[in-house]
Amino acid sequence: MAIYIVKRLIYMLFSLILIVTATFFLMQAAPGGPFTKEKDVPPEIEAALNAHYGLDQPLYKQYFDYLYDVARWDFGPSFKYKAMTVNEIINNGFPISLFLGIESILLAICFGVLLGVLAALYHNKWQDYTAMIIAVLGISVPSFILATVLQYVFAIKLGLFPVARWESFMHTILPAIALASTPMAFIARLTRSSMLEVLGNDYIKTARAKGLAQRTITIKHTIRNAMLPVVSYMGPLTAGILTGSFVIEKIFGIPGLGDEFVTSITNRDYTVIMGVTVFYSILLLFSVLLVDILYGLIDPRIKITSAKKGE
Amino acid sequence: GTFDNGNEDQGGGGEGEGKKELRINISSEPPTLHPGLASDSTSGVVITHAFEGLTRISEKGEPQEAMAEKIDISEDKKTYTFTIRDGAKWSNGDPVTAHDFEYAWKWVIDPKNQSDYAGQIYNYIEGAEEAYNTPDITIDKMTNVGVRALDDKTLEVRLVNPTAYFLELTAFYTYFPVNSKVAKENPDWANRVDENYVSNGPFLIKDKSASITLEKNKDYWDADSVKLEKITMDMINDPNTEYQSFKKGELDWAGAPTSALPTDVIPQLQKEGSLQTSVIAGTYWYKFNINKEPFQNENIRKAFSYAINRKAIVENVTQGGQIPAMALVPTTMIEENEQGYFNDNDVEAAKEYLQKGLQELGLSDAAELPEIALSYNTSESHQKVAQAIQDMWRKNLGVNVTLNNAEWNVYLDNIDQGNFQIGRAGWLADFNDPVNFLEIFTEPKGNNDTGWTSETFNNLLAQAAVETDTGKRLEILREAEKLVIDEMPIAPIYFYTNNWVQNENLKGVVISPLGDAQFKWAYFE
Amino acid sequence: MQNIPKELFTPARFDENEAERISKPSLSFWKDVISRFRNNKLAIAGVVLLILLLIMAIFGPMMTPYDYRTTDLAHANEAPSGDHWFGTDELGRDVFTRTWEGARISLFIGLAAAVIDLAIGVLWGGISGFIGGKTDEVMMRFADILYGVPYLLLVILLMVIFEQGLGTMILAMTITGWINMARIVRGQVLQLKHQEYVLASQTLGANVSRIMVKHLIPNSMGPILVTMTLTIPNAIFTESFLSYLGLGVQVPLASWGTMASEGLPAFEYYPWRLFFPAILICVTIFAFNVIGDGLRDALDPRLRK
Amino acid sequence: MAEKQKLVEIKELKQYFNVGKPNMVKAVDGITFDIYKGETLGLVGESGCGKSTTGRTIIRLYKATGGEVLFNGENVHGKKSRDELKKFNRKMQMIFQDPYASLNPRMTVADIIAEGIDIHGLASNKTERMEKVNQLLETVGLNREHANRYPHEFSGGQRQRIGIARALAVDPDFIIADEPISALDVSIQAQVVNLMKKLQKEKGLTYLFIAHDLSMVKYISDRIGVMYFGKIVELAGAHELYTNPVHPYTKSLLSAIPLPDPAYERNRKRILYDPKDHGYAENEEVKLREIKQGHYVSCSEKEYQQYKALYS
Amino acid sequence: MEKLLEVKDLEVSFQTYAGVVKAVRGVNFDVYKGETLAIVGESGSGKSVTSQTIMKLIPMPPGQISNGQILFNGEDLVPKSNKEMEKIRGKDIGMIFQDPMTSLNPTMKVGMQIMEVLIKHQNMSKGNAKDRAIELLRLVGIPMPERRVNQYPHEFSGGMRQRAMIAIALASSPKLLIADEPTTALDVTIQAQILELMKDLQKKLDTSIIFITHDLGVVANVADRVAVMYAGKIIEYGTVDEIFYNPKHPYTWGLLSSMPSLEHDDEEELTAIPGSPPDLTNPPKGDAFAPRNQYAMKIDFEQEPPMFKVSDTHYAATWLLHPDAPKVEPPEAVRRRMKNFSSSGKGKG
Ligand SMILES: Nc1ncnc2c1ncn2[C@@H]1O[C@H](COP(=O)(O)OP(=O)(O)OP(=O)(O)O)[C@@H](O)[C@H]1O
Ligand SMILES: Nc1ncnc2c1ncn2[C@@H]1O[C@H](COP(=O)(O)OP(=O)(O)OP(=O)(O)O)[C@@H](O)[C@H]1O
Ligand SMILES: [Mg+2]
Ligand SMILES: [Mg+2]
Repeated sequence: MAIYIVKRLIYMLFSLILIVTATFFLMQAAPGGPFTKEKDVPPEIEAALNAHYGLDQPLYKQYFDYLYDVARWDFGPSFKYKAMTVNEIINNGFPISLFLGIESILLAICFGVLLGVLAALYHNKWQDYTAMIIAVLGISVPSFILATVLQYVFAIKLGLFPVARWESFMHTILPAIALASTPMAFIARLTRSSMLEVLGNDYIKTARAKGLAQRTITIKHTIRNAMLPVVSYMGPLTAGILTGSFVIEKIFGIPGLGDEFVTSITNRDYTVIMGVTVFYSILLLFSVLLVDILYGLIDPRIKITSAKKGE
Repeated sequence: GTFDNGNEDQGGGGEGEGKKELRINISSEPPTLHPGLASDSTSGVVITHAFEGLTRISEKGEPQEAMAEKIDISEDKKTYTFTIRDGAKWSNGDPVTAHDFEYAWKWVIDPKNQSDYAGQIYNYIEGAEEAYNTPDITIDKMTNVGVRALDDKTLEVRLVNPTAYFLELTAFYTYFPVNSKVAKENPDWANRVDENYVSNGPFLIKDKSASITLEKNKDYWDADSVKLEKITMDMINDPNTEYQSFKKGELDWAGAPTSALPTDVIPQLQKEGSLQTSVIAGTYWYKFNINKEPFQNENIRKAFSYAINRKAIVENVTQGGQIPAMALVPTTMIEENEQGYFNDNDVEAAKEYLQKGLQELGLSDAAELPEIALSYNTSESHQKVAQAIQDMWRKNLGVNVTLNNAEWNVYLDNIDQGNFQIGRAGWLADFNDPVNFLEIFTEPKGNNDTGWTSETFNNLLAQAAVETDTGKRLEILREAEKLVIDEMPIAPIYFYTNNWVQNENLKGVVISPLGDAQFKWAYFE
Repeated sequence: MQNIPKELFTPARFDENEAERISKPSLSFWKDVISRFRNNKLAIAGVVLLILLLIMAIFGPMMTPYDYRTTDLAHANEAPSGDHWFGTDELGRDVFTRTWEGARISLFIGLAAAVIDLAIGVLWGGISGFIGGKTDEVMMRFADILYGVPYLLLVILLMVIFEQGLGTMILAMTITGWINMARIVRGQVLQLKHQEYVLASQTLGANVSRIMVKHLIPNSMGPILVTMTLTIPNAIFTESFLSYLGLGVQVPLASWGTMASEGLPAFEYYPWRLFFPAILICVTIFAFNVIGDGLRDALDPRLRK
Repeated sequence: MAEKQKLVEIKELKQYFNVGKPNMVKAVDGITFDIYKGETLGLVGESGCGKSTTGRTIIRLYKATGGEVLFNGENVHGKKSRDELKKFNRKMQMIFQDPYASLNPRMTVADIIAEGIDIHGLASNKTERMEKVNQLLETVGLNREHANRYPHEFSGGQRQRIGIARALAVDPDFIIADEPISALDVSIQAQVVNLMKKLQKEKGLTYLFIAHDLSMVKYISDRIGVMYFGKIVELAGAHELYTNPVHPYTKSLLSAIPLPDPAYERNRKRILYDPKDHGYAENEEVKLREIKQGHYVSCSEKEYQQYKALYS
Repeated sequence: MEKLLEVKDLEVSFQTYAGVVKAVRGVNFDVYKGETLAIVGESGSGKSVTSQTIMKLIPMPPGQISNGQILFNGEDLVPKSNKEMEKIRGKDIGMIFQDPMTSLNPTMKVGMQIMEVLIKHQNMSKGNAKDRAIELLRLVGIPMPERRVNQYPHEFSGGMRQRAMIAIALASSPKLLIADEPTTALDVTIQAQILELMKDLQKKLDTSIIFITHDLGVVANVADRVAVMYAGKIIEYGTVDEIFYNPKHPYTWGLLSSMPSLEHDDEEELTAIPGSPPDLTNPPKGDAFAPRNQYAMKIDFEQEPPMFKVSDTHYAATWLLHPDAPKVEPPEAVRRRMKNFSSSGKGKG
C-alpha cells in the first residue's frame, strides 16, 4: 500500500510538471499579455514592466525559474492585483470555494443518491419517472440558468434568501443548490443504474431470504455496493467543485477561487493562471488518487495495489 | 482615454430615510489601493474617496480647491503655485505637506515603480519625460523635474505647454499625494489595509475583504460637508445580480459608473421612471482599416457610415439615452456636436457614395465587393449593436457583412496587427478636453489602428497646443475634427451615457463630466 | 382419458433434426432489439419527440414570413402573439423562427459532439483498457493532464490558430470532451477483456482492432449510451459559451444555447426569450435520455436469455 | 504407447501471477507432460489448482513465466512474427468453460463461427464463407437455419457446440477444452461429449480435456493427469488411474465422486487427503516418477519404492 | 409422517418483452418433516422459480403467482404480504443459493451477514449474535471461526463461502431448508464435504430439505424422494430408489442414461437427449417433451398426459403408462439399472 502510494505520488509529480509546462507555454502563446491595456501602453512603459517582471527573459529561463518557484510553493506576485501575491489570492479564495464546494458536494451526493435509490427501488413506477424528470431537468438546465432562476424566485420574489454576497450560512444555500444540481442529476442517474445492477445480484436475494426488511437491505446491502461508479465520478468532480465554479461565484458575488481563475485568464495574469492551475491540478490529481484508495475501502475486493479497475 | 470594453453604461428606487450608510458595488476587487499605481476605474473610485488631491471636481463638475487652498497661475499658464490648506491632515495625524505631493508625483514618474499612468504626469510636467527615460534615476536625482515643494505649504509646478485642463488633472488620482514619511519607511504601505495605510480623503478605508468598508474621516478638513458615516463597496461581478441586489434593497446604487445595468432591464426602468442618465465624455465608433479592401476607398467608408440609423440604435438597442454621434468629440466637450457634421441615417447619400466608391474600385455592384467582416470584442451589447448595424447595411446598401467576435485580448491583438476590416471601439475621456479624442489620430499607430494620417490634421493639432486663447483653440480643434469626419476613417455611432438606478432618498451624488461618481457630498433624505 | 382413440398410441415419427429446432421464431439481433425497443412506450415517446424536433428544425423556419436575421427594432421584445408565436427578441426578430433555426445548430452540435467524443473516447479508453499496464498508465495520465490544463486557455489558443466556425468549435468542444467517455469505456473494457469470447477471439489470432470493433465496443453500449445522453446538453451549452467567446456560430445565427443565455438576464420581463429555447433543450435531453434508457434495455443481453 | 507421436510437449511450464508482489500466485508451478497425436488427455483437480491456467498458458493467452511448450517440435512460446503466430493459432484451438460467456451476445452464430475464417482469410468470397459455416454447423449437429440466429436463442448444449464449431473452423490439430461441460446439465453434457468423440474419430483431433467431473473425464480420456496446487501429482491411462490410483490425492478425489446409484451412495466412504500426510523431509526431491509403464506419480524416492512394490 | 409443506397447483409466470413466460405450470408436491426432497431437471425447467416462489422471493413484477397454494405448516403463504413473509424467511425457511461466489455480499464481513439473521429473528444483542455466529461457523466446519467472522467473502474459498451460506441458512434453525444447486459450482471434494455436512445437520436438527440439482450423483447421495421437472412441470416423482431403479418417464430415462458410469464402456456412445428445451412463452400443445422424445406417440402431440400412479409413492406423467400404450423398451442404461433394482431388491415396489 505504502509503495503503491509512493509510486502514484511520483506519477502525480510527473503529471503535474507536464500540466505546468503545457499551461505555461499555452499561456505564453495566447495573444495579449498582462500589460495589454485597453489603451495602448507606451512601448517604453511596457518594456519596463516586462523587464521588471522578468518577462523579457528568454522563455526557457522564465520557465525554469517558474518551476523553481513552484517547487518552493512561491507563485510570485499577481500582475493585475499589484498588492497581492498569488499565494494570498489562493489563500483568500480557496477557503470560500472549499466551503461552497463541500456544501454542494454533500447536497449533490445526498439528494442524488436518494433520488437514484428511490428510482431503482421503484423501478418503472411513478417514483422512478419523477426522479428521471428531476434528473433530466438537472442535466439540461445548466447551473447558470438555475442560479438566476433560484435567485429570482427565492431571493427576490419570496425573499427567503439573500440575493448575493458571502456573509452567512443563508448566503451559501442558493449557490450550493445551483452548483449541486447537475452533479446531483448525474449521480442520480449513476446511482439508479448501478442500484438496478446491484439489486439484480444474488446476494440481495440472499438478504431477502434472511427475512431482512426492505429498508435494512437497501441501506446495508445495496447502497454501499452501488456507490462505486459514483465514487469514480467524484474524482474529477470534487476537484472541479472545490476550486469553485466561475459562473456561480460570479452570479452570487462570491469571492472564491473559480472567479479568480477565469478572470486571471482573461487578464492574462500569468502568475495567477499558473498558481491556480498548479493548485487545481494538485487537487485534481489527489482526488483521483483518493478515489482509487476509496475504492479499496468501499469494496474490499478491490486491491488498489494490483491493477486499478475502472476509474 | 480609456477604451470601453463593453460594460454598458446605464440606471432608481429604494427606502432608507436618514440612513448614514451607503452601499454600492464596484464589481471587482480593486487591483491596487495605491494612488500612484492605479490605472482603472475600480481602484479609482476607492482611492478618490480615501484620498484627496490638490483639487477635487465639485458638484458643478468643475475643479475646486481641495488640499490646495490657493492656486496661482502664471501669465503664460505654464507655472502653477499651490498653497496647501491649513489643517490638511493624514489619517495618522501628520500634516499634509507640499513635500508629500512632490514625492508622490516623482514616485509615479520613477520608472522603477511601473506606474501605468506615469504618462499622465510626464506628458505635462517639465522635465518629467526625460527623467522617466533616464535609467537608474531616483527621486532624489529628479532635480530637473518641474515639481518642487518650496516649503511645507507651497508647491510649484512648471508645465511643458499651457494646459487648459491642468486643474482637472490635479483632481485625478495619479496626482494624489502620499504620506512621504510612511511611504519611505514602508514601500509596501499600500499592499494591506492596516496602520500603514495612511490617507487624507473624506473617508478612510477600514476593512478590505469580501467588500471594502470606508468610514467618514473625522479629521478631514471639510468633514462638515460629509454626511455619510460609512460606505460599503461590494464586489459583485454580475450586472444582473447587482441589479437584483439593488431591488432587494441590499444596495443603494446599481449601474454606472462602477458597473452596468443589464441591458434588458433598461427600457423597463425607463418606463418606471427610475432610470438615471447622464451624458459622459465618451464616443462609441466603428473604425475602418484603410489598408484593407474595400475601405481604402473614402466613399465606401462614407457609404457605410451614412447608412447607419443611429437614432434607431440608441432608441431601440442601447436604450440608455445615448446621443447619436455624427461627430467625434462628445457633446460634453463640444455642444454643437449634437447636430454633428452629417445627417443620421442618410440612406440616399449612402447609396450615392456606394455607387461612387464602387465605380472608383471598378466594380459595378455591391455584390462584387470583397467579403467584409465586422470585428468586435465579446460583449452582449456590442453584439446587439453589431447585429442591428449589420442588418442596416444589408437593407440599405445590400451588403452582407459577417460578424466576427473574439475574446478581449485576442481582439486587441487582431486590431493591433491590422487584422480587421471594420472594428469596434469606444473611447472614454480621461480628461475633459477635445484633444483627448483628436490626438488619437496624429499617427497611424498606437491607438489609431485605422492607418489614417493627415499632415493638415497634425498641423492643426500643433497649432492648438500652443494656442492660449480658449475660443480660438476650440475653433482649430473643430476644424481638425471635421477633417476626420470628412475622410471618415471611423464611423461614430453614439456618445456614451451613464445609466444607473439609485436609492430614491440618496441625494448629493456628484457625477463628473467624465462619468465618475463622488459620494463626498452624498446623503440620505 | 378413457375415450382416447387407440390410434393415437402409435409412435410418432421421431426426427432428431426436428428436436434441434428452436421453437422461438427467428429474430435477428437488431430485429430483436427493435421489437424490444418498440415495447418501451417511453422510449418510443422519445423517438417521436425527436422526430418532431427534427421536422420542426427543418420546416419550422419556413412556417413564418420572417427570417432569423431581419431586425425590426420597432417591434422588439414583444410577447407571443398571433404574429409572433414565440414573441420577438431584443432586436425585434421572430423568436419562433430563430428557435427552429437554432434547433438545427444545437441538434447538430449536440449530435456531432456526442459522436466525436464517442469516437475518440471509445478508441482511447478501449486501447488504454485493453492493452493495460504501462500503456494504460500513460494514456490515462495524458487524459489527467489534458483535464488539468485550463480549458479557457486551450480555447483561446484555438481561436488564434483556427478560423472561426463550426469546425473550430467542434474541435474546441471535443478537445477535452472525450475524456469522460474514455474513462467510462476503459472501465468497461477492463471488465470485458477477460470475458471468454474475447479470449476465444484471441486464440483465433484476432488483432486488437478486431477485438475492439467486434467484441468490446458492442458490449459496452449501455454505459456508452448513458454517457452520450449526458454529453449532448453539455455540448449545447458549451456551444453558447464558445460562441460567446467568438469561436463558434456567429450572430445573427442563433442556437438554443445562445438564445437561452441571452434571454436569461431578461427573463423577468421577457420570459419567452428564455423559456422557449430552454424548454426545447429540456425536451431534447429528455428524449435522448429515454431513448438512451430504452436502447440500453433493448441491448442488454441479460434481458435476452 | 511409446511409439505414438508426440504432438505437444510441455516442459517445466510455470505461470506465476503478480510476480514480485506480496500476493504472488504460483498458479502453474513447473509441470511437464506430453500429449500424443490423436489422444485425449484429461486434466482434473480441485478448483483453483491451475487447470485453466495450464490450458491458457499453452495456447499463449498468458505469457509463460518459465518453461516451454513444443508443438510438433517447435517452441510456440518463442514465436515472434505475426504470420508465424497466425499459423500457430490455426493449429491450436480452445473451447471455453462457460457457454454463455464465451459467445459474444451481439454476433450472429454465422459470424461467430466464421471469425477464424475471416481472420485467416480461409474463404475467398461470401458464398464460400457461408458454405463453410453451414458445413461446420452440420458437423456439430446444428442446421443451416441456425446461422442467422444469436447465441441467446440457443440452449447451453447448442451454444457449446457453436463454440466447438468456431474452434473447428480453422482446422486445428489440437484443441484445449477447458471444462466444456461443467456448466451444462447432464442430459446436455452427453450431447457435447458425444460430438467431441465423433469429431476426434473423424478428424484425428487431439484434445486436452480439462474438467473436475471425473466420471465424464474417464469416459472421454485416454490418459488422465491429476493436478494439485499447480503441480501434476499423477498421470496415467484413464482405466489405470481409476483402477489403480496411487497418489493419495487421486484416491481422495475418486472417493468423492457421487454416482447416480443410491445404493452405492449409501455405502460410499470418502478418503480424506492432507498433503502433510506425506511427511516429506525438507530436502527430499518430490517429482513425477514412472512407477509402471505410462503411470507417473509425484513422489519422493522412498514413496517411489513403496508404490512400485505395491502396484507393479 | 407429518407434512411440513404442501405445494398445490402452483403456477408462476413472468411478464417479459418477449411475452409471458410460464415458468411453473401447475406443480404439486409435499415435503415431510425431516426428509430430503430432491428436485432434478434440465436447466430452465423451473426448479429455481419453484423454490423461490415458496419463499416468495421471485421478483414481482415481472413475476406473478397466477394460481395455487403453498401451505407451510397448514398456512397458505401465497396471500401473505411482504412484511409477513419477512417473519418467515430466514426463520422458518432457510435458503442456500446456487452460486457461493455471488450470493454473499462482497462488501460486508461474513460474520455480520450471519449476525443479521440472528439480530432480526432472535432479537439477539450484537455481542451474543457474534458469539453465535462463531459457533455456527464452527458447526459448518470452518477452522478458526473467531478470525473468520471478521473476514470478507473474497477472503474465503468457494467451499468456505458455501459453508458460510449454509451457516446463514441454519442460523435460526429453520424447519425447512431450500438448497438451490448448492454444490454445482464446487469441485467434487468440496461438494462431498458440503453434502456430508448437510446430512449431518439435518440429523441433528430434524430439518426438512428441498435439494435442487441436476447432478444425479448428488441426488443419489442426499435424497429420500425425488421429483423430476421438465418445462415447468413435475413429470415424475417417487422415492430415490424408485426413480433411479424403476424410472417410468422417458425424460427420466434420458437423464439417467446420459451419465456415464465408471464401469461404462468407453467406446459406447452416451445416450443424449437431443434438442433443447421448449420455449416457455409458448409451451407446445400436448406433452412438452414430445418433440425430443423418441418414444413419442401421436397423442403426445395432442394431449397433456395426466399423472399416472405407479405405486403409492411413485407417479409419472407419460402416456406410456396408459393401458393402451404399446410396451416400449427403455434404453440400455436404464434397463441395467432396473435389473439392479429387482436383483438387489432394494426397491419397495
Ligand atoms: N489473472 C490472474 N491473476 C492472478 N491470479 C490468477 C489469475 N488467473 C488465475 N489466477 C489464480 O491462479 C490459480 C489457478 O487458477 P485456475 O483458473 O487455473 O484454476 P482452475 O484449476 O482452472 O480452477 P477451476 O476449476 O475453478 O476453473 C488460482 O488460485 C487463481 O486464483
Ligand atoms: N425474472 C424472470 N423473468 C423472466 N423469466 C424468468 C425469470 N426468472 C426465471 N425465468 C424463466 O423461468 C424459467 C425457469 O427458470 P428457473 O431458473 O427456475 O430454471 P432452473 O430449473 O432453476 O434452471 P437452472 O438449472 O439453469 O438453474 C426459465 O425459462 C427462465 O427463463
Ligand atoms: Mg478453470
Ligand atoms: Mg436454477
